[in-house]
Amino acid sequence: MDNPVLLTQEAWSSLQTAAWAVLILPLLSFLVNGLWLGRKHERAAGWTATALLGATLACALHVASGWRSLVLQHPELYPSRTALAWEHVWLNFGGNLSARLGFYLDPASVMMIVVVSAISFLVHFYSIRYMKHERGAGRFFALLSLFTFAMLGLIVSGNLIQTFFFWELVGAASYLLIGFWYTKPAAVAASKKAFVLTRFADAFFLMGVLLTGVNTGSFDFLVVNGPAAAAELNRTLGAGLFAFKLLSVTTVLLYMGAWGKSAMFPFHVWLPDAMEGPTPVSALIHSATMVVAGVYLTARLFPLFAAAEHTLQLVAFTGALTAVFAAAVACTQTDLKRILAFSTLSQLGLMMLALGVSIPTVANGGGGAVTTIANTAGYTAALFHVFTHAFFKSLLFLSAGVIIHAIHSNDLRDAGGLRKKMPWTYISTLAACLALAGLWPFAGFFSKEEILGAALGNGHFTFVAAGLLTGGLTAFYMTRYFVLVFHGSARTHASSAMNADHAGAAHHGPTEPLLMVLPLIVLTVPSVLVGWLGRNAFLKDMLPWTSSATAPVEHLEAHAGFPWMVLVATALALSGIGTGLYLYGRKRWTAGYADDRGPWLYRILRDKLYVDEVYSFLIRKVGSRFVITPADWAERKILNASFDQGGGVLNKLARGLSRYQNGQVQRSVATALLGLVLLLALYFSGSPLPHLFGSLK
Amino acid sequence: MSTPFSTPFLSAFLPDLALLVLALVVLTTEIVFRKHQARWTARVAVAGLAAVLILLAALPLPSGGVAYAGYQVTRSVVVWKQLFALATLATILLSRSYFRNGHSLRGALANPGAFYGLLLFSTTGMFALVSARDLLTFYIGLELATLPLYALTALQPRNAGSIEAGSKYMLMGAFASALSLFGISFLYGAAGSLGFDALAKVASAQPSLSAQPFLLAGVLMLLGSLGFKLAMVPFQMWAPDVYEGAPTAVTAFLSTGSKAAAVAATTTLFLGPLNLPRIDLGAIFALAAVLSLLAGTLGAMRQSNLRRFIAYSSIAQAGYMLMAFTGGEGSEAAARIALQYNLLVYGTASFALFFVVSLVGRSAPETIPSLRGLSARSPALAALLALSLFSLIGIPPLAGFLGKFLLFAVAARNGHYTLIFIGALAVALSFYYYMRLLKEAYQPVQTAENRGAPASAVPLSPIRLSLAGKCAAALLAILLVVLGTCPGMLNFIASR
Amino acid sequence: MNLAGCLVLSGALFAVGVFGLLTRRNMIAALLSLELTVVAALINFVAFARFGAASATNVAGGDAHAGSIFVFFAVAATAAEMALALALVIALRRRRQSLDITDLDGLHG
Amino acid sequence: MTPVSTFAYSAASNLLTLTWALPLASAAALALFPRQRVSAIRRFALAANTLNLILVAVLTVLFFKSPPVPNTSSGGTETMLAFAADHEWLSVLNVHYLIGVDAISITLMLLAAVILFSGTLASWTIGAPGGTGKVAALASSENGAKEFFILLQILAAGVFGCFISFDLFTFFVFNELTLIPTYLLIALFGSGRREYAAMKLTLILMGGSALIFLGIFGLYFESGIHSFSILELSQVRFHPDFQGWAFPVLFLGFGILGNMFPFHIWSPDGHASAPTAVSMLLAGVHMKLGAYGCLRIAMYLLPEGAGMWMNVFLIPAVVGVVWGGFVAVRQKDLKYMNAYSSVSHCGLVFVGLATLNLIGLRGAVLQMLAHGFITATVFAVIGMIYQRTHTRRIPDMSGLMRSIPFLSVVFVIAGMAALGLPGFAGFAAELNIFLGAFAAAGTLARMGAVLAVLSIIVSAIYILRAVNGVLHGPPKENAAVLSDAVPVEKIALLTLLAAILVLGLWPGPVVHRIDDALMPILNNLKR
Amino acid sequence: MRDVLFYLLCAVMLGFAVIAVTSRNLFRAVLAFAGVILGTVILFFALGAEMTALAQILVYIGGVMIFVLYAVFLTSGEEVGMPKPSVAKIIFALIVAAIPLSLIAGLALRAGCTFPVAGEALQSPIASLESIGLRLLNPGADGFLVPFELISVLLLAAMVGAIAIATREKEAETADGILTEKQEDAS
Repeated sequence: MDNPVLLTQEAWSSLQTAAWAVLILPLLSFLVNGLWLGRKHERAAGWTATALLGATLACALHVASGWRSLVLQHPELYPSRTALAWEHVWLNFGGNLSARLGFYLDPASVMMIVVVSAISFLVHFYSIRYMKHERGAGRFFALLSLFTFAMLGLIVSGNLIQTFFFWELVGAASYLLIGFWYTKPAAVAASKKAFVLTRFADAFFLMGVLLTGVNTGSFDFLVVNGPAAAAELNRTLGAGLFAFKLLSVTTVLLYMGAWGKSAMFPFHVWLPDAMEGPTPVSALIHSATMVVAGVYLTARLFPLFAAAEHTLQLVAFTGALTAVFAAAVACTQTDLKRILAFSTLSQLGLMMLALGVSIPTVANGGGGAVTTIANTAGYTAALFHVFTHAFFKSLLFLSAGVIIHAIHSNDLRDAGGLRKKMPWTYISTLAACLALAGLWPFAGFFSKEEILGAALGNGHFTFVAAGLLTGGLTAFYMTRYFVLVFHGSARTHASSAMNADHAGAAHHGPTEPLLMVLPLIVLTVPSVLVGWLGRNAFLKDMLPWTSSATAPVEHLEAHAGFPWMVLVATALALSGIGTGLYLYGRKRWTAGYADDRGPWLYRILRDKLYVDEVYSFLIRKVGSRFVITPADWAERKILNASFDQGGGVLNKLARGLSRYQNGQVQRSVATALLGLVLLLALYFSGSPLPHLFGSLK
Repeated sequence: MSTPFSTPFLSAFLPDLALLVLALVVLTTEIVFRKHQARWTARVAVAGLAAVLILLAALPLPSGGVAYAGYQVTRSVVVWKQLFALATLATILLSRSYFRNGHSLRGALANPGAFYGLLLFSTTGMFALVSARDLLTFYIGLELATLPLYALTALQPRNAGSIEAGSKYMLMGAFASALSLFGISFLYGAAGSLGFDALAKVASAQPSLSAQPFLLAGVLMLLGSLGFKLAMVPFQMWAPDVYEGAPTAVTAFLSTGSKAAAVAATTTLFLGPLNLPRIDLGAIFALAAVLSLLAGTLGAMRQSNLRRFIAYSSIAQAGYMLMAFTGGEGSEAAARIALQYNLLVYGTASFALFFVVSLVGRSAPETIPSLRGLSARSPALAALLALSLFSLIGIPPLAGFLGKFLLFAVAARNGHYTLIFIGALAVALSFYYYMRLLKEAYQPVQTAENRGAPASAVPLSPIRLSLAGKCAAALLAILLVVLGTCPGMLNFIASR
Repeated sequence: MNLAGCLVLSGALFAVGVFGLLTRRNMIAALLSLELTVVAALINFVAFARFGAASATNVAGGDAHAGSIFVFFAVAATAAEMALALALVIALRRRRQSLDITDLDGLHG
Repeated sequence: MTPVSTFAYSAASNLLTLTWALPLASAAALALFPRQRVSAIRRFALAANTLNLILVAVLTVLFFKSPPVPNTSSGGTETMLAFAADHEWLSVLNVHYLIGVDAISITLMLLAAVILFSGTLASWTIGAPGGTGKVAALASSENGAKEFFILLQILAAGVFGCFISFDLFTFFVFNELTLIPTYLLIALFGSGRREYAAMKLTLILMGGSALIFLGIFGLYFESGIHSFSILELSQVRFHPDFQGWAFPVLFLGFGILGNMFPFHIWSPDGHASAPTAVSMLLAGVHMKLGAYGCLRIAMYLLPEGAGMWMNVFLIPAVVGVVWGGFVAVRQKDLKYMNAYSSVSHCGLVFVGLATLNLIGLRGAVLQMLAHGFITATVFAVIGMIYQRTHTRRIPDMSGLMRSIPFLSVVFVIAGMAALGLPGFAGFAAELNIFLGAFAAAGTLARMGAVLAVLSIIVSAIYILRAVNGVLHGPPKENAAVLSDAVPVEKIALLTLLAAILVLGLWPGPVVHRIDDALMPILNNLKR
Repeated sequence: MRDVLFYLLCAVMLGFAVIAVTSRNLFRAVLAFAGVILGTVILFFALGAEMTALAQILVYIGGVMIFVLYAVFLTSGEEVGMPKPSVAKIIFALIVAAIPLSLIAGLALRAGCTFPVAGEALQSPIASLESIGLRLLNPGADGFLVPFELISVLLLAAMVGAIAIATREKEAETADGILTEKQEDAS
């Protein structure tokens, strides 16, 4: 596969400067706010940050349009639709193994740059009003811009090292942002939990990166995804019981990174707790950008994963499991932001599922060495869903922000009857809920159908069922969320004051401040239209660069069962909405209604299947008792003590010698004589002692 | 044969004769100077010794050295003699103040004439010992070097310890000299005659030591008697008691002069005629060195009496010096250089230590706790103490390190790597017990208010240094640093 | 009457001397046993002079006279030592009234 | 006399001698100051160290501008020295005052100079009347400052001397020169069980130097050319049996100084009891001397021995990395936490050395530099926090971010750097070491690499535990009274952070020069 | 015949030695020791070293014995009933003494016989007066002039030492050494 073509023609210089700007501007905003504005005049910090992010969005759009006109329109020049804006060698490891910093353009990265900068701009804008009375708002904007810089850096990276470089920075930025209200112990604990858990996954990811680099001789995606690299890795290591295929181990290790960052099933525990951070943070990080990084990485390494037999199946399985589990749990949550967090988890599961189903199962059935050629249906569907989901999920989070701002509490049980007080939020949240539920005209419908189509097309019926079930459940909990927030009578819950989002930020302004609503309205438009408009563009262009190696995409609709499946999905969605309306609208169930009455399954789901408790047990009982304590004890009692014991022995010997020296002359003479005889005896007895000090010549 | 009064006779004998005459003159000063007897005797002695030193340095000596009637003086022998003269000079300077009443808790020293006379007699003995060419002169020299020390140890009548130490030292010494007599008789038996060259001939003629029982018996017994004087391990039991009992000046002389004489004797004998390729004495010396290091370290670790501490540290230093004898074939020159340099360095460090001990010992019992707060009482003295201790340990910038490095180099030449490692470990352990002194010196005096304990027993009177004391301290400090860094002195000794 | 006999005799005397030194509690008696060991050595010298050096078998040029001359000097040296020792004994007597060696353990540890 | 590299005797070599002569001269000058004038003493010491920093910086720039060109005549196995000079010192033992610098030593000297400069700044309140609370009685009395700075300068002179000397004897002399000041500084000016810690530290280090002593003698006598010069000895092919026992002896000797696993027991107590500046110099620079010695003397002169033993030494290195981390998690005292984290990071250096390939060795050198800067910053911050809150126990403090924001931000940044966050020096070094470890052949090396990589998780745990425990959480009632960093302290911290960032973001030029310096060692290892 | 006499002489000497070492009465011990010395004198005559024998008598009997007796009487009092050492000490001393004896005996028997049995004719008189006299003062290479001088110094040193130790301390502190100190401090 050819190396990415460096844009060298003069025509591209404007694109290159824009490419530089996309990265430099957020960094500039971080530096300006962090060092100078942050402390002195906080209001200015908000506006400058938003202005700079606006500029970043403009540059991103310029880059996108430039890329479209120069690269997309000229397939002959750029067959794989990829190009490299600029590149700088950071560290050379010998041979062509080197760590490089580059701005890499391909359909996926262009789409993501636009999405991330757009949402980041809106969130910055939104935060000006939201963080108006907060202490340290300057620091907030600095960290938000730092996060955006890191995320953009991650997206545009052309090799694994740069990805890992910004991967860690993203993790650190999210740690700082989650723990923004550092005086709240819950926030501090949540931030530490998020960082340590992602760090745990990143360690395995780093191992994967290093193994790839060492065995394939390069870190670049193009080389790594090429057939040569896959062949290189395709050897078994270790013998007998421990024999393992290097390729599958490397790919699983690489997937571990995505697993932790996108909070797939076992590693999802940090995301719900991350809601302790301010809402704009959740809107940006835990809906549209960071959590999607995992999906983006898997997409980047799609051809490599496809080459390994079982990795994609693992991806699909974890995706499906998370999707269903998260959707189910979301139905039982009472915290506003936790519902949305679990909903994000569920949607991420769907995206991973889409990526995972790209290998047609029928081909396996054929027996014999079948070259399972992955088709790119799943790849396109996943990225399409990323695109649409970013908009309506951030919209939901921002609207939740407005709601929390109004009722001063995160708890669903305090919300109610807000329909009249905040009409704009009502409309935008309604649009987002419908989009999320996946009803026809809204964005969610098209991207979800693509995913299910890809699964159906490649014969993964179990995953199709999981997708449908998730769709239904999503519709149900979104309706529950919507009805309980906007309809019914206003309710106050006893414990609401305690965990209010703004600790002590009792301000009374308008329930629906204009500055916060504007982004909502802006976001409503794409959540409605983007699905319908973007569908064709995505199907045509959004292909992995090695598209020639994978089967051509036959249009999904052509598949026999497709129309039926669409009907079933829409029916399920409608039934979900119906039951939601019935239970919470008509029968007036309150949010916590089913807590004590509901079946045991409801209670288990409400406690998130006790995964948190399992982790804490593992860490406290197993980790500390069997690892940390013995290590600490051994350090003190064995290693350090060894020095003191040595001293003790010497002291005892010294005391013995001084007792022997009792001053008697006769004892001295006797010792002298016996000593002389002993020297003679030792010398002649050939005992090792004298020769021990003899020469080693 | 050269006529008695030709130049070789002069250059060979003159310094020794001068020393002898000086000893006699010192004895008679008591009669001449009725008043201020102590001071004048000391002055005469110092002047005399200076003359001897000048003679040693100035006398022309043919490179091959001069041989005369059982007396052989080569250039390296002259260096030995210079070392002895320096040690005696320093002892005399140190002992001057002890003749005044109230200068030490142990009571004043009696008749100075006898004291200095005996000291000089002992030095004459050392001179003879080093330039001996046959066993008889060697034996007489050894006796003359040791006998006066018994008397010197017992010279403080009012201090009970002195008599006890003297008699113990005498008993052990007599036994050792009997042992050396026995040894020499066997060597005479084996070699047929007393001359060193005959000894060397017979030693190298026979295939291996075990084939010559007499030679082996003689060698071992002589090693025993020299070991006693060196305070080597099996024979070191006397040292702590005698160092504690004897007057401070005598202890100083014991730990420097007498030890130097012992090392010189062992060198003339075991690196001279008896340095035989097949007599693998290296293993015995190595074993003795290790045991001495062990005994010295263990002894000094828990010692609170300053004098006994110095005794054990000198046993350990003897251990280091024994390493030079494990060099085996062809290492005589290197061993001599290493030993002479180390003795010079060890002597300087010891006298610096004794200088401090004597000043501290005026008002307080000579124990380690009495060093407390020395840095407060007189920073210069504390600095000198620190320098001398670091040199005794063997930490680089100071002279001790270079001395020990040379000794270890000789052992390494013959491949005794385990021995070097144990030696280096002993250096590490020595850091521990030497630092106990420094810790006391730099311990901030716990005045009542900040520790709550009663004010420390030792009265905190600042120590005033007389002018002579100041320049002596300065000289010692500079010497310790210069000897460590500048190669001048080492090249001088090596060129001899 | 051969070398072996003399050597054994001197060895025996040496052993008795050492035994005396180790068991005698009186200072003078101890000095006496010390003298015994010296006498043993002297016998050795003369024996070697007579049998060793004088005979031809030994390495050429054995020096018989050296042995007896050595005895001269050794006897003188021992006498000197004894003089000093006895002076110490007298001083000890004056100081401590008892000449018991085993009491001399004031300095120890 | 030395057939090896020709020495361009230039004036620069005098500058090189000045690097250790200057601190010694300033120590002597300080001795003349009267005790009471504490501020004058401090300023003089700062001036001397700043001058030293400038001097070393100039030398570094000179070096980077015109590095010594490697001469490939003898298979490129001899180290080319810049600013070299060779004067005979002790003719009896053929000891030469042979000095010179290559990329590794000049960068480590820069590290030492920066840490010395910021260390002097960080100990600005030492000796000031009523300065640092429970600090040793002697230090708080106004005459403490003089002895403190004199000893600090001597320690610095010893360290600089070590880095420039290429003669084993001179190297050993300078190495031992640092022993006395370290002991006295900790015993007189430390806190907590300072005498015990100082004695334990010195005894174990002297045990280590006993091994080095043995190795040096082995090299001197077994080489046949009776020379101490590293350049000449590097051309000698020692007998494999000799290398069989000499290499582990030398490597262990330097390992003990370099904080290798089983022998690290001196460093936690030593650092916890040492005053700030001393623990900065001790952890930041003195420990690097050990690893530098392993690389320059043990591996360069005894390559076959390295081949035989390196797999064996990989085990304590890796165990050290993991062990340091686990024990650090449980530590309550900040300084102990950082000391054990140093054990872990120094273990990484030895993992890098154990890989025996270019990337691994380069990673080890980078890690020496990175860890040097990072641990110095962390100790500085801990010292400053201690001066304010008079406690180093994590449970006793919380919510300091609000009262001392500057220090807290620096602490967070330093923590992140220690964590190995990309963008800081730690990441560049660890990346190289892990890559080298994975590239090294053999399952043992690979298993070691896996454990080493997993250590970044443990390091995250204990660092966050400390950072969150101290800075975040509800502020305690006495927090309001604390005063934030004074300008003097700010300069110290900012210089260190600047160094960490520069090394993290632009490692290119430094790495390029270090590779040239490593080439001779690698060619020797490959022979 | 000579051998029988020799063995008899040895037995006598050893007997006297044992008495000297074990008798409870110091006076009897000293006399026993004199017996041993006489034994050696006879042995020396047997071995042909007349001069040495004479020297032995002169110095030992004449000098040392008298000196010892003098000391014994001077320190009159408890010399009669000297305390008997404990049994354990005796056994320990026996062992310590036995070891060198066995070594030397073994050595003597093994190496001794290589030397010829004493023939009647002596190749050269080993201690004739004239030869010793010549050797003592001959300044040449094999002469012993230097030791001769040194031994006199040794005796002198011993004398000075003995006097220094044994002079009785005048109670009135009039020994000039001390008196002059006071004036000295005063000045």
